[in-house]
Amino acid sequence: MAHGQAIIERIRRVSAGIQRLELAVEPAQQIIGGGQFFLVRTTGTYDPYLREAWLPVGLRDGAVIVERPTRYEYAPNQVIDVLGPIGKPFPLRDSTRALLLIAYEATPAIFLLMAQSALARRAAVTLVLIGQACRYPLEALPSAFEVTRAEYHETWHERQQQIAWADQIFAVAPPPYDVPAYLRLLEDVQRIRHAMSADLLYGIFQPPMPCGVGACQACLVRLHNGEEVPACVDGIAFDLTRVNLLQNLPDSTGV
Amino acid sequence: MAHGQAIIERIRRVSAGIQRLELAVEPAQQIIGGGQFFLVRTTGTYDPYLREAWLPVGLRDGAVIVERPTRYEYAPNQVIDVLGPIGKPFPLRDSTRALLLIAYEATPAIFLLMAQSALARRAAVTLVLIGQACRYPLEALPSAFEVTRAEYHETWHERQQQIAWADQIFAVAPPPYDVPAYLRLLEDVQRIRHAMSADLLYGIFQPPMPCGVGACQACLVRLHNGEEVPACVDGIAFDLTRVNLLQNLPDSTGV
Amino acid sequence: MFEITAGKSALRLNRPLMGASGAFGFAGEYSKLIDLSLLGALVTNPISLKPRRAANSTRVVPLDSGVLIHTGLPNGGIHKMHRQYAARWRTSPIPIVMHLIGSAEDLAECATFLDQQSEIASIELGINDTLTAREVRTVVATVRARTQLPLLAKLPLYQAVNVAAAAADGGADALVVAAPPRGTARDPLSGQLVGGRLYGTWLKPLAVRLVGQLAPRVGVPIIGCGGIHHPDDVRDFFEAGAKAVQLDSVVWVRPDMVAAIANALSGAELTRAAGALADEWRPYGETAERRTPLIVAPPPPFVPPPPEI
Amino acid sequence: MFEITAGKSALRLNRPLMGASGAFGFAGEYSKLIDLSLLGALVTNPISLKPRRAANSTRVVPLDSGVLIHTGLPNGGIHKMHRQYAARWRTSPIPIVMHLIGSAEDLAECATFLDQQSEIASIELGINDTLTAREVRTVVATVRARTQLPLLAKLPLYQAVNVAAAAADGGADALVVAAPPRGTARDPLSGQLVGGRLYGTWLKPLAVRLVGQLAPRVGVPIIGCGGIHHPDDVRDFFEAGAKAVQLDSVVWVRPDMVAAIANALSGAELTRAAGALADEWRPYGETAERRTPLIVAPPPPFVPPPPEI
Ligand SMILES: Cc1cc2nc3c(=O)[nH]c(=O)nc-3n(C[C@H](O)[C@H](O)[C@H](O)COP(=O)(O)OP(=O)(O)OC[C@H]3O[C@@H](n4cnc5c(N)ncnc54)[C@H](O)[C@@H]3O)c2cc1C
Ligand SMILES: Cc1cc2nc3c(=O)[nH]c(=O)nc-3n(C[C@H](O)[C@H](O)[C@H](O)COP(=O)(O)OP(=O)(O)OC[C@H]3O[C@@H](n4cnc5c(N)ncnc54)[C@H](O)[C@@H]3O)c2cc1C
Ligand SMILES: Cc1cc2nc3c(=O)[nH]c(=O)nc-3n(C[C@H](O)[C@H](O)[C@H](O)COP(=O)(O)O)c2cc1C
Ligand SMILES: Cc1cc2nc3c(=O)[nH]c(=O)nc-3n(C[C@H](O)[C@H](O)[C@H](O)COP(=O)(O)O)c2cc1C
Ligand code: FES
Ligand code: FES
Repeated sequence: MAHGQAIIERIRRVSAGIQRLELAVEPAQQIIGGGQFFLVRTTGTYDPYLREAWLPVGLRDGAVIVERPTRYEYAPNQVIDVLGPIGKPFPLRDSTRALLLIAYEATPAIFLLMAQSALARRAAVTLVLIGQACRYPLEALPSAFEVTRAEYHETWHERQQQIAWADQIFAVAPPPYDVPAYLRLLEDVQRIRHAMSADLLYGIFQPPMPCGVGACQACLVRLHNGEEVPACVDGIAFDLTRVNLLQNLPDSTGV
Repeated sequence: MAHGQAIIERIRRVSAGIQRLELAVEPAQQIIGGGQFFLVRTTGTYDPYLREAWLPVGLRDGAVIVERPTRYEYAPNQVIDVLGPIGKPFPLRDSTRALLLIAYEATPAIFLLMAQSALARRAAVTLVLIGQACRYPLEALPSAFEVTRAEYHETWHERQQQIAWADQIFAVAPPPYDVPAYLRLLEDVQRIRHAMSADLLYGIFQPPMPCGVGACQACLVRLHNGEEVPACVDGIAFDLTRVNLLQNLPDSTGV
Repeated sequence: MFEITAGKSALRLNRPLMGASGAFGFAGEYSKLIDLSLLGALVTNPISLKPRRAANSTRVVPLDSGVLIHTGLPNGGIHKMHRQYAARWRTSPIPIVMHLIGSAEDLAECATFLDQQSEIASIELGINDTLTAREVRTVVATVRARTQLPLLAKLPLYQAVNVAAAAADGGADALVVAAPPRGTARDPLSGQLVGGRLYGTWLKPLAVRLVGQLAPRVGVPIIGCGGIHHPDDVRDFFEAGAKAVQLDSVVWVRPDMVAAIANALSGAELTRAAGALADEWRPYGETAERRTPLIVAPPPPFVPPPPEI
Repeated sequence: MFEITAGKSALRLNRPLMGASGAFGFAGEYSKLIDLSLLGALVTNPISLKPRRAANSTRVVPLDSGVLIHTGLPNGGIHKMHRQYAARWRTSPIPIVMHLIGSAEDLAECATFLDQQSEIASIELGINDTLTAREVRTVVATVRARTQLPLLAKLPLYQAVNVAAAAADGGADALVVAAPPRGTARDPLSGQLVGGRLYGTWLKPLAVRLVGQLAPRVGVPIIGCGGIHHPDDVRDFFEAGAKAVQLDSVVWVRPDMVAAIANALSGAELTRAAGALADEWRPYGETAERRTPLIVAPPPPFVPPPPEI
């Protein structure tokens, strides 16, 4: 975890909607694992006030490659303000030979760094894209991925086999759809895998993060043991059997 | 007076510190006289909240040319939000054959549009640059100008002759130096020109202008007759014999 | 139609939308830029019994968010202002609400005078932020006794919760929540700390909360005011319980937003004209649009651009 | 050295600069990013007698200026928090001030407990914004009776002027002016209006004004708090009468500003290291620097760039 300035060294468009930026970051920020990310300010003002989350998708010679939508404009040599890496690396087990990654309505970019490690260890990686995630461009993914697409969780027809096959499963969905999506997935996994081992199923929790260091208490995730832990420090992936999903459902208290 | 969008069609650097932008403005905004200006928003957010004043220095085929410091970056085809023209054109008399323009610590750009009319009518134009205004680049001025430079009002040695010679005098100084500068100038002109005709000496008042239409009452100038008139509607040039300069001096009330 | 009744008289607004005091001037200052008939009513800049000069130094301090402005509320006094503007008020396409400031006695004298005039549809009292609830009740009741006109009370932000009931008890027919608060900032021109009222988008969440707290508690309609810059902001005020809203500094920074908000309020559908260029389509605000809601945490949902044709 | 004394005990700050409650966490959350010894003291996040769960849905709403945050002030209750953090507080390089919230009875019980502990140098009371002046006096006096520790009272923004004297009378040794106000905004995730505290640069002029109003009136030191994002902001608070300041949300958006402000306060001259690249030189804030003061009216003074070499 460090706070420093980075330079955007290269900008490459990988599809109509996606660009990848090569960032020259501080040395302490070059050590980043899959699942960790940066909180970034690009403006010289306090508008917007909070930082943006930038997702690393690769590493090259000390530079970190992040993925951003093309609707944002960046310039080579632009200096940005970078906080991170935020959170813990995804707990990918050495023994995992079959890795199942699921993106519900979200970019699967957060998985790419971890998936590279898994592929390097000769694991098989299956990526399931659901809803809008289907439109993520194939050319931005490693060719070794097996990719499955579905419009809804319910129309993901291979889910019985794919869930049965996996050694580890990671799912991402954006708030406020994360909890409903994980509830359905957890139910399926419990049904299909009867005796669920710990470390089998992880969900990604991505509330807005004002501080990124566990100080502001704005990103707490409620666990079954009564603890409330900051996603920015203990996450962003949580073993879904440990999370009290129902207590993490948003309420609707008004004014 | 209109509110519309303009397109920055061309950007030309005229010196290391100055660039000129050709703006394609709404038809109603193409009719603009020397001394009038635009209030502009370039950002898509409310940061900064108030508009910037942009000074026209020329007109070409329906486009208005404005001058901006090079430290601001603009892009061709950039769309900006333009309110104006603000204020009244400077009251240049048809009969004026000798025009004296004085810039105290300020860019003389506000004079260029009026000076072009004066030159076209074969008037002689003398420009006096005082203090930092001396660094205004000569290449940005019409070659027909006679230019005098001085570090301070007091070291402007030609002022006796130049003030005696002029049919009309316009002076610009930025707040909060405007009133002190105009007081000294008025004193000199009264001494040199005994019987001062009306319409001889004008000072430019340029307080910040939140609305530009006379509604917010933030830009009032106090006159000797007791009236308080908005600089954005009745200015920005005022006959200095009509302005109660001492009452326009800022006070220093604290918290 | 939004209506505020007071005995036999009533303030009738075609749209629940008003131009706030201090922002729109005394009459038609904005008429070249804005079709003022899109508003339900126009509130004049503050008017006092006796003339007030502009503050010795007018202060406009740009802030990191918004702006500080101190004018001293200059005006020629109610009689001179009435002589000067009566003709314009009479021919105004929308009702004119006069914003009055001063002591209880001054306000009463102004109200007595206005009750004889026909140009003014309603009075809005600027409630000074140093008054206690009891004093607010007295001020409003004193004015109420002198006029048949519908009476609005514009409450100071900090004291709104403390004085709202008193203003209603005193006889206000509606409460405006709230006036912009005062603050202190360093004037870049003089280098001094100076005081003045604060304007900006940040005012909205403060005012919406007060409206939400007061609407269920007071028996008179609440008119929301503060930081409205977008039709969505109006929606928030209405959902919190406001029956109408006032626009203030948005008219300086985005005059076109007034029409956008008015049209949104009448349910007019705003679509891009066939063939219009992207930058000509600005129903409400491509150039100063609100940011995409949020985003600090990864991963962004993948929102691909429309397919290339 | 800034000192707040209370009978025999004292809170001594090497610099008149504190980390505010709610922003810096309970102990060393920021220690990897910030040299906390640059602060004069650290105020913990709010702690209550009994445990409090996180708000049912945590809310972070990005606003056009700043952010709305509602957490519900989760904490394990004073006894559990003490067990969990005592060792870290004891070894802290700077004094720890515990921020307490709750009813008068709860606060008294917490104070009684803390008076037996050695890790905490001072108590800061979070004064609820619904309390009257009389109630504030009672709450502070009740706590004062139970502890020898220096006692700070953090006042709600809107009520600060109304309750400051009461807090001082009740026995507060210093007043913190002010806590961030509450507001209401639409949560982009749920689409609902939600309440929470508001943070941003716009808070500063509001808080500076209150400090300026209160400093001459109350007999205890005032600690300024609200919207500080730059060393110049600290200067404004001091000029208005504050004896110390607290930093809050700036630590989230620009953690490096904490050191910049601390160094500016000690008079440390910050210059660009010989040979440093432009983007490596950031004494306080090239990337989020305040704008050039002003500029709405023409003509700009001509400020030419340094001559080309
Ligand atoms: C199980 C499930 C059920 C769903 N049900 C619904 C439903 O009923 N209705 C519905 O509308 N949607 C639903 N969704 C999600 C929906 O399909 C889209 O993900 C969502 O609408 C985002 O699109 P948007 O343009 O409206 O919002 P956006 O403006 O894209 O914002 C929505 C989210 O996107 C993120 N975001 C946006 N821009 C960025 C950026 N530049 N960088 C980082 N993050 C960014 C934010 O974190 C925010 O949470 C569901 C998703 C799941 C998984
Ligand atoms: C009679 C007289 C006496 C003076 N005495 C003094 C004195 O005693 N001390 C002193 O410091 N100065 C004095 N000045 C003025 C001074 O020399 C400079 O004009 C002033 O300091 C501006 O430089 P700055 O960089 O400090 O301020 P800036 O940041 O340049 O801002 C100062 C003014 O510049 C304008 N401005 C800045 N940037 C822009 C922009 N991008 N676009 C439009 N407007 C802009 C603002 O309106 C503001 O009023 C005096 C001037 C006169 C005429
Ligand atoms: C009822 C009342 C309301 C005021 N409201 C404002 C205001 O909205 N804006 C402002 O700039 N000043 C306001 N002021 C403060 C005056 O501008 C300030 O007191 C004045 O400049 C001081 O001079 P005077 O009291 O001698 O007129 C108000 C004053 C009074 C009495
Ligand atoms: C003394 C006190 C201070 C509070 N301050 C805050 C605060 O600083 N931030 C916040 O988010 N909520 C604050 N709250 C509001 C509580 O978070 C809110 O009332 C809670 O979520 C509702 O649940 P509860 O009252 O059942 O605990 C405060 C509440 C109390 C009693
Ligand atoms: S973002 Fe502040 S605690 Fe996680
Ligand atoms: S700028 Fe508003 S009255 Fe002149």
